[in-house]
Amino acid sequence: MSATAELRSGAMTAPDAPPRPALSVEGLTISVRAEGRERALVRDLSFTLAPGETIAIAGESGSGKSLTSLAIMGLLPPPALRVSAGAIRLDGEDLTRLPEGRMRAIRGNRIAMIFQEPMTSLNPVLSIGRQLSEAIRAHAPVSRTEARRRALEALKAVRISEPERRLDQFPHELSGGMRQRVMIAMALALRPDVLIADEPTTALDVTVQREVLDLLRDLQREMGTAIILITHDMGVVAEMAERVIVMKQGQVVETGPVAQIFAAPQQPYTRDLLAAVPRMGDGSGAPAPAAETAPVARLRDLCVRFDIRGGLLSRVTHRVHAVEGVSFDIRAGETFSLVGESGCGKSTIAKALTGLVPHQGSIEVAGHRLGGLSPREMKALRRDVQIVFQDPMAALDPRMRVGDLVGEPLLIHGIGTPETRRARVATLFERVGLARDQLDRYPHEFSGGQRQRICIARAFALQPKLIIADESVSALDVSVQARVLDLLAALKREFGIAYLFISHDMAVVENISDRVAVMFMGQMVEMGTRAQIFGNPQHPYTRRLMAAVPVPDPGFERPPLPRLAGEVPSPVYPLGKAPRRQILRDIGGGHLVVGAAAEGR
Amino acid sequence: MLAYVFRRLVQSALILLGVSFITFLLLYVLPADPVRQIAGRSATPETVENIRRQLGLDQPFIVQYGRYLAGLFHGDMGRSYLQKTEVAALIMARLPATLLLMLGAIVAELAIGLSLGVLAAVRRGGALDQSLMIASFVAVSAPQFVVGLLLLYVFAVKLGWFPIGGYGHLSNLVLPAMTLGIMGSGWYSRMMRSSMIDVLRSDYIRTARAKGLGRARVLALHAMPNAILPIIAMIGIDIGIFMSGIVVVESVFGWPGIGQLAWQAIQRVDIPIIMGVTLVSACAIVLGNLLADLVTPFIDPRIKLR
Amino acid sequence: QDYTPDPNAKPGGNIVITYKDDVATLDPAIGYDWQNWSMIKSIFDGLMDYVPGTTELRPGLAESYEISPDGKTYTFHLRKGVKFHNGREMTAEDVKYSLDRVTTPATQSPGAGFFGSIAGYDAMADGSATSLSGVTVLDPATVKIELSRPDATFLHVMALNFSSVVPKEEVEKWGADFGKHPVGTGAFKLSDWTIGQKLLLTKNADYWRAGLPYLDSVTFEVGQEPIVALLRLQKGEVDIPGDGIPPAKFTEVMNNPDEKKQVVVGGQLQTGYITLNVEMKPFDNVEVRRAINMAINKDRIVQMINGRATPATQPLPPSMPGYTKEYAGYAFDPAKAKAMLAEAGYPDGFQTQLYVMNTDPNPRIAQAIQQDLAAIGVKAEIKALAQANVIEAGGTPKTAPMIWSGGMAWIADFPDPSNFYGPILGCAGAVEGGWNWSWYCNKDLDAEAAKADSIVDPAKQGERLALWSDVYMKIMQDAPWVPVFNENRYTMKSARMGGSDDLYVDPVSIPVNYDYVYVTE
Amino acid sequence: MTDVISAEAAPQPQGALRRLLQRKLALIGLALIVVVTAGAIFAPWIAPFAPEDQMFDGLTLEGAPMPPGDKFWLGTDLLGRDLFSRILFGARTSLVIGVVANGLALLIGTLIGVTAGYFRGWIGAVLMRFTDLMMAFPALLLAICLAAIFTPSLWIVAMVIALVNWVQTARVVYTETSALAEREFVAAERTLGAGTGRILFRHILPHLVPMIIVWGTLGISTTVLLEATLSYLGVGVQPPTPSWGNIIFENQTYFQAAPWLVFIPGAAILALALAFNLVGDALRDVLDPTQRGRD
Ligand SMILES: Nc1ncnc2c1ncn2[C@@H]1O[C@H](COP(=O)(O)OP(=O)(O)OP(=O)(O)O)[C@@H](O)[C@H]1O
Ligand SMILES: Nc1ncnc2c1ncn2[C@@H]1O[C@H](COP(=O)(O)OP(=O)(O)OP(=O)(O)O)[C@@H](O)[C@H]1O
Ligand SMILES: [Mg+2]
Ligand SMILES: [Mg+2]
Repeated sequence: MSATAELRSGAMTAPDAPPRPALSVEGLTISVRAEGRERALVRDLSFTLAPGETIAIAGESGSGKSLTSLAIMGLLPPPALRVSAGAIRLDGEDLTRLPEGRMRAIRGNRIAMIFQEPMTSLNPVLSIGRQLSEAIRAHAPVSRTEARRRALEALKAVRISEPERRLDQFPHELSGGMRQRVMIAMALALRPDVLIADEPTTALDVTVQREVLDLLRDLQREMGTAIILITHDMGVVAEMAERVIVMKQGQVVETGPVAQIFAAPQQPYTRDLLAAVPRMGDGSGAPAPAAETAPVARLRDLCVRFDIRGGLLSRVTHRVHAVEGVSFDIRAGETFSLVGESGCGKSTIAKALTGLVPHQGSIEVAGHRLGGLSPREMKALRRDVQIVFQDPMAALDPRMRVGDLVGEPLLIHGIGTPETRRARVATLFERVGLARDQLDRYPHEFSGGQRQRICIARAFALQPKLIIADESVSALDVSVQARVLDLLAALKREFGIAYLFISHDMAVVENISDRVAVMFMGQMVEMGTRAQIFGNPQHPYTRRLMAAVPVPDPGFERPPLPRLAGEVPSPVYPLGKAPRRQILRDIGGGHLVVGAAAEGR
Repeated sequence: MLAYVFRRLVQSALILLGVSFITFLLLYVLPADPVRQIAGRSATPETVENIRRQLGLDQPFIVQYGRYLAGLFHGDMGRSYLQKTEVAALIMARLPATLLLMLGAIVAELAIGLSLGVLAAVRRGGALDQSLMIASFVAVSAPQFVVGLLLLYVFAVKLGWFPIGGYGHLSNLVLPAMTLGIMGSGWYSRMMRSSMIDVLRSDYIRTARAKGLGRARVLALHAMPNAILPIIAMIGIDIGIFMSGIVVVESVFGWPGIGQLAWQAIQRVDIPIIMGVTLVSACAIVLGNLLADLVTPFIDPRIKLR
Repeated sequence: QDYTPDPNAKPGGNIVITYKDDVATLDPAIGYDWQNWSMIKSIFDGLMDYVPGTTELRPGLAESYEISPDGKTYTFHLRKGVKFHNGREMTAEDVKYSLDRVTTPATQSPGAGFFGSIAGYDAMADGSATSLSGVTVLDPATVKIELSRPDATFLHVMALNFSSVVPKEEVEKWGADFGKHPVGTGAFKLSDWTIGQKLLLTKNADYWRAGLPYLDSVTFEVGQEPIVALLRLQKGEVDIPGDGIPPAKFTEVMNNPDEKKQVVVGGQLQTGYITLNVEMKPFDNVEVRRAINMAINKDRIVQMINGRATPATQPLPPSMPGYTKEYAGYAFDPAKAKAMLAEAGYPDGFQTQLYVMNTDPNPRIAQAIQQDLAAIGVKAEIKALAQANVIEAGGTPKTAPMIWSGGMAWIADFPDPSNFYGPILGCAGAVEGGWNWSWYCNKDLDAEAAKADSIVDPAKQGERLALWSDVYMKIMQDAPWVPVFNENRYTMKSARMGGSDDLYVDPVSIPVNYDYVYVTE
Repeated sequence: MTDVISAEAAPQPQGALRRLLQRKLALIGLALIVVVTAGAIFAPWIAPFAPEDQMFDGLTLEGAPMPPGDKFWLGTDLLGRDLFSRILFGARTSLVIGVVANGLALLIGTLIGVTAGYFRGWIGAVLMRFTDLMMAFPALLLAICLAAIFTPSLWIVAMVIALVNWVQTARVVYTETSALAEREFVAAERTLGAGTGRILFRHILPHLVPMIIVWGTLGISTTVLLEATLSYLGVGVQPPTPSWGNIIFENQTYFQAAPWLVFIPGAAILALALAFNLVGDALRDVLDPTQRGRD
């Protein structure tokens, strides 16, 4: 649309040759220099990308996907990492040999990138408008107002709500999904030839992921951008890409058209990868809900509210009604899942259960009633309830050895001698599939999946009655996720532990839960057994959640879904006001649904 | 915001009250009698007693303090024992100079410290980084009197670029502000270096580079504002640290600020002046901290003042 | 009797004088540090005055005076036509008002004690009177002052700044701030005072001494570090560094022939001494005190301060009347001192403390003293404190065994031997809060001193001085002090300054007599 | 062969010390600290003269100090005392001030900052308001008053310096601790049942170490100079006891006439501060497990 873009595409049109690749990578090898030795992290990677095409790079964590994309951008962190062989060609020019000045002109302009982590990839102190127009002005000599106009256009293109207002907002004022849209707008503002999207949706919940993926596809159709999509989610691959490259340990395992790979994977690794993908069904099969055993946790009318202060004397003026009147039981030995989109209050329930936030209503866990417990009783309670957090890196003290971390609960509760403790930790390590000789390492020396296993080992150390897993597998790649889920199932079978499983991934939930509760804005909208929820979803919100899950089948035709681009409704109310309580009705067999059938957003 | 400022001001007032009480108490128990200073060497014992009574120094501590406070509320800081002048007048005559000097010093130390810190962070581990590290320690360890005299000798006497001491022109300000700022620049360059190293590792810097921005722009626009955040609070603390340096710097450069006033007052136990200067400097520190806290949200929109 | 004007003197010009400390006040009833002393002298006049550059009395605002035979009544005839800076003519009422003012307790004058001999002083001091009964205005040009006892120093007292004549209406107008808005009859008037920066004195065109002052104005810049002041003098920006030549620069200046020419050396009515607290063991033993006197190596101390002093033998400085020239003092003889200590019962010496003010060079001098004492086995711990704390310790009974007086040393208020006795060696000062830090109180000497001071007749001056000399010799027998040195004054002036060298080491107007100096360019 | 690999994979417990000793700069720093400490301890045997001995030939006839030379290696001071001997003995004072007093200040500041930052609530509020108050209070005045009320001696001076110097540390530690207390791993520890003490000492304090090291090393020269200021005001270490700071202060006006009197003790302070910084920097990297493998 812009003059520059037209000029360039005109220049590119060669007389009669076959369509030139937008980008080609030839024998790319990336090495790291550590302790005086050079080690290849990515070896001999080659592929070409045609204009308008989408290639997916899939593979387990640490297989070199991000490094490849950084190499293409010329952003490998010096001096440790460098491209040691091969070439990356754009218009016949080898980007690996380009001086920084010329490379800078290409970055953002011809090749743009969306990073894995939308939360940290935007500069927190600059307004959205500023960050957008800056990208535009870096490559096109336009005035400030013109840049702002184009920025607004870009924001409109990504269908963000209230685009004018966003220009003057700051990243922290936007939700994760909105930030990712801003990132996309930024990347596409200059209509690059190539867009690299490194796990653009991993950090987002399903509904938002759905929207972002749709958006990317629409934009690509409109602008003809070639996309390199990096992901470990085979569902996303199936929906988005034409061709796929499967990587493992820095090397290509298999490559080919998506349909072909999904239909007939040639390599065992690819087969494993596909097998590990959790698929949604209709809730049938597998274990029946445990019988009416005694509950390990009873929540009655749980409310958690956070005060917002303001005014001259900093009185409470508003409250966040994070959890509002939630009641349920978790029975011994069952897996109870809590689903719902970001901010609906799932983590808050988990925190209330472990006594990390004050609450109203009643919570009984393992025979103790929370609230007003003495420190000793609290400590005793903690033997019975353990939590595995979403982000394992954040939950582990980075300055302690993992062996000490896992052994710490034993030490705190005075169990055993140093020798027996160490032995027990070693057993736990083996149990979760880690090696004994890794005991003396530090958290940052493990991969994400390994770290999560360390957290699980720690949670199991005391053999609690209830383990809360708060988004414990969301950030893991499929194969690791599958391993962790298997591990959880095995431990449950072995020790009869009950789980409170918090997730936004409906497919995972379906695969492991006994019972499921769906939350929306701090309240429960539907609850029932797995079969009831997945086989017979009643509430429209539940249905929406399920419809948003990407399907790992290239042939799948997605029914059109109304696009939403609003803000998540806010659970903040002025003092004295409270959200309307939803009333759950039993529609048979313990399947609870919010009253009015026409309930919507 | 307004509510925040209001609450902070109330807190500040309480802090000032605390400062005034402690100072008054310390001066009260100090083993030195101001009256003998006033009365001078040929005074007879009855003259001494007379003066003591007139100044109310024969009263119990609480009464003296109460009177002082009552005076303060009427804007009366008392009269200097030895200079026989309104303390408020003495301080007001000298305060602008000190504030100017502090401002100059803050500008100097930030300009030097921050830019060197950024330089060291960018050239991390290199020879430049190492020499800047040593330089920052020299800056922190150098006695200000010697630094001041050296600067004066080299730049004013030998090179004649600046006047030898004096007050009134911008050219007068340069050397004293530098002297006072040098120590701080050492601190700031160290702080800035480590803060900058953290920021340079962050994702948004990578994003900025991915946009194709130039190196200078990335540093100045994206890295600096973030790296400076942990340092802003230091600037508030700084004003307190300046107070002792100011005595030396003002005397070397003949700068007519409150430092010299305070120094003379301490030497001669001129209690009203000591009290006045202490309160004024406490005010400056408290306001400086408040200002630092108020500025932060402008640089970091995430911070809400509550 | 009077001063011959300098034939080369040229009127006009401005000079710059620097000081480190702020000028406290120019109220003549209050100002009592050596910095404002000379400034007040130039702004105000008293009935009496000194011949410039000397310690010789001459009449000031009084044209002449008479003393009654019993020495108790003084009648002063005032000069006519002398005007205050505000244009009003000065009268005898002003003289009376000024003396009343300085002796009223409300004024808080540190000099009130000097007027103790005027009849009615006691009633003033205890607040029962508001006017000195001994001072009467006979007519607008004559004032009579009656004393309650004969006082040989009375004319000197009348030359003190405290006796300056001030205009009542201005004092009442400014109240406590008169010190910032001084109005007198002197050669200069204050025309600008920027607190903390500078003062400007300008010539009083109506000055009653014809042809004076020479200078148009004098600028005092305050807050100037002495070293910096010297640098500025070398650059020609400053004419006189008020704080003198800083020790750190002294050798450099003296080794530079050009700069040395600008230095003026003179004596000073000053003695640096160590007090030995006679109320504290072991200094209650006179033998111990004598031994200490013999242990101090005064030459070494003088060498250490770059020879800027002369070793002292007795309390009085050499230029003071009453000084005993033939007295050699205690000889430096550590061996004998040690023997004397042994005899007094301290063969192994003893432990003691030496208080000292904390500004250079005093701690250094104290350390030299400490080393000398160590040589005879006396271990003295140095307590270097702020001036106020040393004064406090000295005036508290049985607290400070030894004090080095430097920095607070006695510079005479007026050139008379009595000035070295009363507060610092007499019984009157040996009280709580007093300045007699050796707590030496000898009733016989007090009587002898009183006797000397009642000899008013100028003809019997010799007899009086002999009595004083005797008093100080007896003091040296009892040895409550170790007189260490008499400081010389080293003043520096810019090359353009004119006038006799005496004016630059004026014993009364320190650092310089502004009224008589002039500039040559 | 296998040995080498396993040694790399699993670090030995003594690894920290070993890695510290592998750093050249840290070794230089350590050596300097050892030299200074040894100099201070063995001063009576090393020093060619007694530090308070005012020698006759230590001054010129005009009373000027002697420049560095054969007899007086580093020259003499204004009283004719041997500067080298004074520097050696002065190391005792300065080490006590720079290391003990500064360390104590760090300790107080850290304790107060950590407590206030972790507990919030009224304890935190009270502690931080107190810190604010102390910050608003001119430190020098407080030092002067305290030192004047208690008779000055080295240890009193050290205490006084510790009592006025903790404030800034408390402030920054407070900020850092409040941020740490919000981190998820602290919540995780709490859910394990870890007590307050354990969380504070095992999990929060180690994270403060880098910052404390920076403040500690920068604080060395600041405290040594503060001691000198106090001496200068007569409320510090009393003469003739030497300290590096008071040697500078006594002689600072002579920086032209006798530069050795100012610059030699100045260099000593600088060297000590630098040495601690070199060791501190290295220690910080070595103690930080997340820095392992990087260089
Ligand atoms: N700066 C670095 N120094 C040394 N090794 C590195 C560095 N960055 C990455 N690596 C290593 O390179 C390998 C590939 O990393 P990369 O980030 O490309 O993985 P990825 O495929 O993107 O994984 P994920 O799905 O977890 O993002 C990993 O083994 C990682 O440990
Ligand atoms: N300490 C707090 N103070 C104020 N509001 C809070 C606090 N903690 C959580 N909230 C709010 O409570 C609501 C519920 O938060 P919660 O963390 O439970 O969401 P979630 O369902 O776990 O979301 P996600 O999937 O993103 O983790 C959100 O609106 C959140 O902003
Ligand atoms: Mg990656
Ligand atoms: Mg959550």
